Amino acid sequence: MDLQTLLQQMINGITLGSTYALIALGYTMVYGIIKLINFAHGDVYMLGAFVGLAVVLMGANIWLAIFVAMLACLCVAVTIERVAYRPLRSSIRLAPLISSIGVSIFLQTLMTLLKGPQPVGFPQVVTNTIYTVGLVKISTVQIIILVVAAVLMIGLQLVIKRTKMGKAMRATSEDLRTASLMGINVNAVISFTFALGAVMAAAGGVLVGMYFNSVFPLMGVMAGLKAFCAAVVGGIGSVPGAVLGGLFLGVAEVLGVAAGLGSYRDAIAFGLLILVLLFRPSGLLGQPEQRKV
Amino acid sequence: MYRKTKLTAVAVIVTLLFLFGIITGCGGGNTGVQEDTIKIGFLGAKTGGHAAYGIPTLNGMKLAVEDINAAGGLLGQQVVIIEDDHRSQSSEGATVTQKLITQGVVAIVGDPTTGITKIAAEIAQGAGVVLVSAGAVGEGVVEIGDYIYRDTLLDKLAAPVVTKYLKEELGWEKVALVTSTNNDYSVGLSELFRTSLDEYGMEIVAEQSIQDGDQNFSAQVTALSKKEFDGIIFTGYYTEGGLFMKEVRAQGLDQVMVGGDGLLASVLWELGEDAVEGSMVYTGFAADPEGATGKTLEFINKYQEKYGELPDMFAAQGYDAVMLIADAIKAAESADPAKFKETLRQTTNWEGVSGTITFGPDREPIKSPVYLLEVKDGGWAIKAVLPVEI
Amino acid sequence: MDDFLKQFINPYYLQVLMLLGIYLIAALGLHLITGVTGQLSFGHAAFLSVGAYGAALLNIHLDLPFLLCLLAGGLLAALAGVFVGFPSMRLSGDYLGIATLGFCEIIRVVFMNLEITGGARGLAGIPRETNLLTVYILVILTIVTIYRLQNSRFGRALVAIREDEIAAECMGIRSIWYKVGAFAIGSFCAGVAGGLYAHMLQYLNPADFGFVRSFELLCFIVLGGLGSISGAILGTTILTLAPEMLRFSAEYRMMMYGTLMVAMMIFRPRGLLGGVDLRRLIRSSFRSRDRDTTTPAGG
Amino acid sequence: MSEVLLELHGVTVRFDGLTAVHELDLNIERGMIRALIGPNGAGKSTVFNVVTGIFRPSSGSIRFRGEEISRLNPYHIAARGIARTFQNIRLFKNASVLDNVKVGRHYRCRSNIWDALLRLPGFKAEERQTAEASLEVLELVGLAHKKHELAMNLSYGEQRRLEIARGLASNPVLLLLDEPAAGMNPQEKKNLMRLIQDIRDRGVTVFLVEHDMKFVMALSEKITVLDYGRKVCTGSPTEVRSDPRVIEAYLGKEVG
Repeated sequence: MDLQTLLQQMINGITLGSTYALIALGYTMVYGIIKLINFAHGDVYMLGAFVGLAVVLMGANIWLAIFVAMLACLCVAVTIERVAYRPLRSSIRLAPLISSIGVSIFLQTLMTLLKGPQPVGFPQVVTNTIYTVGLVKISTVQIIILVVAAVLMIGLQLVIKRTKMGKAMRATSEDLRTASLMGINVNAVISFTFALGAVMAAAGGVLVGMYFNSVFPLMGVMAGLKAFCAAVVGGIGSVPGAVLGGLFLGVAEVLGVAAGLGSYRDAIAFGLLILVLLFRPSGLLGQPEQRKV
Repeated sequence: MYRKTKLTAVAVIVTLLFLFGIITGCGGGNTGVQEDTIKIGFLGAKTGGHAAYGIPTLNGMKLAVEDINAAGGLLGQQVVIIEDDHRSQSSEGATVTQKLITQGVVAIVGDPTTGITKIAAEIAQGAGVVLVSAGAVGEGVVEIGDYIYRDTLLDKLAAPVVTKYLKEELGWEKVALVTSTNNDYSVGLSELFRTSLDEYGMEIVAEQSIQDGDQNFSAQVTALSKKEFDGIIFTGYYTEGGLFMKEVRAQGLDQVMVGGDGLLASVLWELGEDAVEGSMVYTGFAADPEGATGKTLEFINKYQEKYGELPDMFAAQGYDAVMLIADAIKAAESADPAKFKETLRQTTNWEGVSGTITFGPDREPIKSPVYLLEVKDGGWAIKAVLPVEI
Repeated sequence: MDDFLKQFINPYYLQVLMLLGIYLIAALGLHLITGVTGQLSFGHAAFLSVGAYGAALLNIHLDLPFLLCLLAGGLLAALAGVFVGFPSMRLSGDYLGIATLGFCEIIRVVFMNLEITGGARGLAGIPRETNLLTVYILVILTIVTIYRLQNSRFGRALVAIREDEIAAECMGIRSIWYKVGAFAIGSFCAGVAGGLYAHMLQYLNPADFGFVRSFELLCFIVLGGLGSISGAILGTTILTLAPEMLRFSAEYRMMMYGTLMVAMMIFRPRGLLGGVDLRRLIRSSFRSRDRDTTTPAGG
Repeated sequence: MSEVLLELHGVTVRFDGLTAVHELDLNIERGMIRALIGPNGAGKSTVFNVVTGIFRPSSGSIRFRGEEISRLNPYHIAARGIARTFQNIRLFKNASVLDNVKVGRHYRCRSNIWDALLRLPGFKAEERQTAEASLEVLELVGLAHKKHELAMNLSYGEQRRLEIARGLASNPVLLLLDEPAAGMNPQEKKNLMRLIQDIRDRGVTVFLVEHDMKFVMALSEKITVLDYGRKVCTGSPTEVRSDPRVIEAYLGKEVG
């Protein structure tokens, strides 16, 4: 592979990876705080894409579409948490997981009923020009994705580091019980976490819908699973980890395909996942867990 | 506390017995459908990954049944469709097939995919029920038994015809071949193209694999962009096809794509937009209201009126499957599968909405002609009508 | 055999019951791994597929007798189980679950690309050998096996590992051996179930053994009540029959199924039979009167 | 002097630069009730964890009946006859009281998977014997009447006793008790003291870590005091009580 191809593939990989990262953030934050693998998250992402599409079809521009999709997913995610996870918070660990699988089946079927199983095209909302920068080509849509993803991730980092709610989130993820004893409204913090994750996923959904020009009810399944892998590879519970993991996975996949291993591509992603887990169980940026006796 | 748990456990056990009771108790064949009808079963997915093929098939079937019943039914009886959903799962495919058979269907139309058709075919053959698949194109389907038929355009007939056209009329010499490796249809079709390309002395200069469900093809297309070729042969489905071509144009390549009827759906241009302009798709059925004539035109109009969209290949083949069965029943003057499977076998030059069908000596359908369609201004236009030589 | 049964039972019910039996065997295997030993497995479908393809290929190519194929399929799956069990030395909890999930997907991709398994086109031409009697004999055999294992030194060690691995090791239990053992036996069950599945459907496709199927199996045992055999049986029965029962709701079927799952979890967070000790319940129902007066309420 | 059962020589344990135990020498003679005391964070539990193989010492040697065990895994050490309890009670909560104790007999039994499946007479005999032995231990700690309860449903004091029973079930040579009296009321402590003496009288050497000075002084024959991971002194209760370094270690802690 020559340098030009490599660079071009890197750009492709980073674009793909940043969409994984946007979804992965939701997984990682929720896991960090209540140790739940939120299976319905991929479907929230799918809902985001559909809402964004609906707004665009009403004639709005892409920014408004992203904004409305964010709001809608925020409400949906908070409702899901309230209805399906909160009653199970103190029960066995697998209970909310099963509940989230139930929610996921529900959402997928609902959207199949409402919108049909076929992929729906996304109208061209931005004029897609291809720029040549040095050796590589990059399109307007790719630039939008990279910029929006970067802005959102920096924004998220600011929210977590600078705001009172962010501090409460960090405290809660350290130790939920202690945090509640310290007077932190844990329920509000958890709702907020779900909301933040949903907002990121919704943006991801609209961007992916626009980039790949297709939106369909099962789009969250594989994307969700991959993003979840990205979160684990990066170190689940760690926000920068999710970003790094997403980019890492995106680039690795694209390079794998470029190397002619296309039909084994999913195996590459999961093989990487297993390797990372075996040699660095807490992920690339995760806190190593101390064995407590 | 103890009391409560105990009560729950008892309730649970009772529920369990109840469920078992429902399942085993009413073992007979009480299906709730009156006896003086001829029942045809629909086997396909209404939810899950294959719903996009199942739903149009069912729509086409319903239209056929309406037409038959409006014309006075079959052998003086009304035809009804018994439908159920296997949510794209093989195991449920078997369950639904069994269920349809217990409900007394004489024939089953489906499944649109080769895999589940094979599962269902084994069961139907065992139970002596005719099965006509309105979508299976893979190998080894009708070989399962003499009750099993299909009314699809077989790629092993179409691929050589199309390859010949590409070479002789369009002057292609070098092609890129793109296969979706988790799609049985695509893997099979690529194999057929490899053979026929070889036969006509054309060269495959690049091969790329994709997967169904992929949305990002930048890596594959970047790899293709290093090679020189006249066109892309894409054997996957329309969703990936449209997105793939988008990426091809995004990376500044100007070749067009040729593919099988897996690409045939409006989704192709909805997703691919300008990028699929000029791409070609071969099919045994073309929903072209301007170009169509006779039966086909009538079907297209009725379908559009009823469902608000143009019928696709699955809809047309679903319609034809029901009609084939109906005509066989008429010819046999009996709705007994053992009898009308024989008349079905003798189908020759039968005019359907999806083309002319003859069942050959191996009971495989020979469909002619093959339509080569081209995407033009966000719609299909017939580029060539290629006869199939038998 | 089935022809004989078909005179009494409608073949549709026969089919559903057969599938139920197959899922029961697989779910009981997962019950041993996750319910008893506490090792989270999100990849049980992989063992199912190894058994299914193994048994089917042996039958097709070597023409071995059916039961031998089942056994061989089970053993192959057990081998895969041992292979997956070893990471459990380094990984625990969710991380192990995620690793098994990755393994499951890798197996699926491999089957999708191998020539001998028919790749994405699937494997057809498997003779139909599975019948209701075989399935339920094997179900009973599985139940007895798991029950006996659970009530032995081996089973107590597994429970000890689930409850507290460090304490278990300090009691002289070499946990890795037992964890790998549980994986091997659990996946053996799945492999046998896979063999039955292959010889029932007569066609296999890698797409049937994705992670969704793994989670389905996990739902079976968690919904029934994690850690109890009766719970695994109940959960599997309800969740296998529910889609059939819900057929009346047509398009809304899977929505109802999803809602049912959430509702069942919320009303019985520990599973339907979670915290219910059936043996004690039966014991107490024979002398319930004196229990009420002498023993303080508990459980 | 009787036989030295357990011998720690120059044992050091470090975690990420933090030294939890420093160059510890310690001998435990057979048939004794031996105690290790010290202020919070002195490294007492770490000593137990190192002896039972949960941690590996950074340096130094641990010999049990003359055999080096510092590189062995917990299950190997258990099989050599060292049983223990834990400071923060680590019972198998969702298993019955009887099963908890039966697990303690794990390496005393030989039956394997095939025996369990086939239920041959040998297996049944061993199971019966396991049940009898376990019940006997439960009698000893006074929990026989609760054998079918789940461990999690026991009171705190009962749970501590069950942990001791579980350790005892393996017929250990040496029993390590990590704060056995924590959270108990005076009456329970009195009973516990009697129980520990009983255990010693059955020939089991007891090594305990305890916070309650009164309890330790009344029970043990020899005490080692640990502070900041270093040994302060070793001696009889009277010697330890009057040692100025001990008083400093405790009082200094409280004042500072």
